[in-house]
Amino acid sequence: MSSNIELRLPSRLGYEKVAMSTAASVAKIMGFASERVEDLKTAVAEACINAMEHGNKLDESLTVGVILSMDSDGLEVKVLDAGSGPGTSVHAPNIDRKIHGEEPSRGMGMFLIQSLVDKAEWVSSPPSGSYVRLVILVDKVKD
Amino acid sequence: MSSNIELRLPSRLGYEKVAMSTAASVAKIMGFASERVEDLKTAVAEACINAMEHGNKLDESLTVGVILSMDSDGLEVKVLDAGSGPGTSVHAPNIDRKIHGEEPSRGMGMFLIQSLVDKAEWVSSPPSGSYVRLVILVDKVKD
Amino acid sequence: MEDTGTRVKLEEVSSSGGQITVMRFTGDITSTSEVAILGTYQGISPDTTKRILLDFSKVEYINSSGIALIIQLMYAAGKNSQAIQTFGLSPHFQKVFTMVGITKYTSLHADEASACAAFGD
Amino acid sequence: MEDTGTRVKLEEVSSSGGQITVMRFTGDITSTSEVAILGTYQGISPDTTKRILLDFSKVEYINSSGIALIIQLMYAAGKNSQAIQTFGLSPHFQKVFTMVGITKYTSLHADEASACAAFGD
Ligand SMILES: Nc1ncnc2c1ncn2[C@@H]1O[C@H](COP(=O)(O)OP(=O)(O)O)[C@@H](O)[C@H]1O
Ligand SMILES: Nc1ncnc2c1ncn2[C@@H]1O[C@H](COP(=O)(O)OP(=O)(O)O)[C@@H](O)[C@H]1O
Repeated sequence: MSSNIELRLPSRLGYEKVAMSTAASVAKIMGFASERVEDLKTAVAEACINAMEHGNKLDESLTVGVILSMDSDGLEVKVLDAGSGPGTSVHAPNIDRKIHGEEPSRGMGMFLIQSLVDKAEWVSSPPSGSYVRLVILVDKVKD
Repeated sequence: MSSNIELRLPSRLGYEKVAMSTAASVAKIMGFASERVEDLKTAVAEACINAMEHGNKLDESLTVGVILSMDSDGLEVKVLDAGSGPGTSVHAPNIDRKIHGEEPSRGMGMFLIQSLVDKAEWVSSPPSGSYVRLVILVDKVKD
Repeated sequence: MEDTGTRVKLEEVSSSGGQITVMRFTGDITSTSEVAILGTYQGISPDTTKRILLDFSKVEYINSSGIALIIQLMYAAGKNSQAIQTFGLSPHFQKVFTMVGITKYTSLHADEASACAAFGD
Repeated sequence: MEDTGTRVKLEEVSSSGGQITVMRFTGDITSTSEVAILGTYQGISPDTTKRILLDFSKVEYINSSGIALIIQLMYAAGKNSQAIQTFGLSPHFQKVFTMVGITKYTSLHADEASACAAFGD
């Protein structure tokens, strides 16, 4: 859809920062408060890193797609990769077990994504690929 | 090419800021100094505005493409539209005539683009579209 | 909820050489800024106001269509025999203004005090 | 020419309660920061250093792999009976650190002075 903004990145760690900047710029144009923009940046970064690392297995020839769709309700960001999606569901990190070395220190990305945005949904649709869909909603308080 | 970063925007004035942010982020990752990043941002903004306004005639269903290619020499940015390119060549604004209302106050975009980047080239290739190609070069002083 | 529109605040400051009308810009300066910039300028009386100070210190983004509006403002000010001084541009936009030649018709100052002083007595 | 790598500067400051070793981070904190963060930590003697202060005030970007490295640092510090205090995180990253629960094992302070004071006497 042409009212979308689309970004395509090679699967190279570090390039998630480009997606963060692009998404932040769109969110700012929409008028989101800076704290909401920061939330979105972190969620988009984690989604891109997962897409590069787990979805595309760091194969730089595989692209991560970022599709930004604006409407009056808010901003939707889909992050697409060529993989089959996470098998697991989101679970909160157990900091006690992590701090004591009883579970891997990593494994917080999906939790952060879900905690920072208003909606987060993982969709697996091989062979075409998988995506996570993030939404931040316009603040309706003023209505 | 998959080592490129690609952005697609609808032809809506204001969205050039998204391209500025994306390009700035890539230039920062490459280590360009902030003054060079500012130069690139203005050049990319002007190129996108021209693509939207003149190339795509502000038809929002037509897309502006931004393709960023990095190599060891520098950063190349192509800004593509669906039009037939500028017929004119770049000319420096005549500020005396502008200030006295003897020529239109506008008409500085292509001049700024050419002045701010290391290379600027306009390529018309209808019917597939047209593009301007901008390059900022890595500072070779340290060699 | 877009809030990047141009806002212009008018302020009167007095200096040894007389009243100065300050136009303080906030937001982007682009093709959409015409009413904000030229409309506000037209509200200033050309008979009583002879010194206009442009404050860009709260402006982040200026494109060539925005610069064209500043040139139109300077064209009108010239016809009204008004002097214009400028401050608050980032080093990048000082360079851009210099490139297009605007510096032939207004000086770009580092801060408000030196811009005010430049009107002379 | 990429210069977003993590740099860690070690600094000793003295407080009423004794020496504090400050790890001042600059650059991004990501999966590529392992050597910079854990390597630098391993260079600190666990016998003489019992108070470690983490300074994030020059860090702009931290991702979950970077947070994992901070957790590993805290795991090692716990085994070495070292106390850790933290300051300089932006409000956003204070929220993120709180979300993952790190605040159970280190306090996030507004500035260096209050972080140092929190080690006690
Ligand atoms: N885009 C994806 N494609 C495939 N698997 C994924 C994707 N995102 C997440 N996963 C799976 O979910 C797990 C948890 O992800 P996350 O919470 O982000 O932590 P981490 O990436 O540090 O392991 C990953 O280890 C991976 O197995
Ligand atoms: N992408 C483009 N496609 C078609 N025509 C263009 C394009 N870019 C520039 N032009 C032409 O060149 C002219 C000069 O452009 P520019 O210097 O940017 O000033 P302005 O856009 O203010 O007119 C435009 O008026 C237009 O006719």
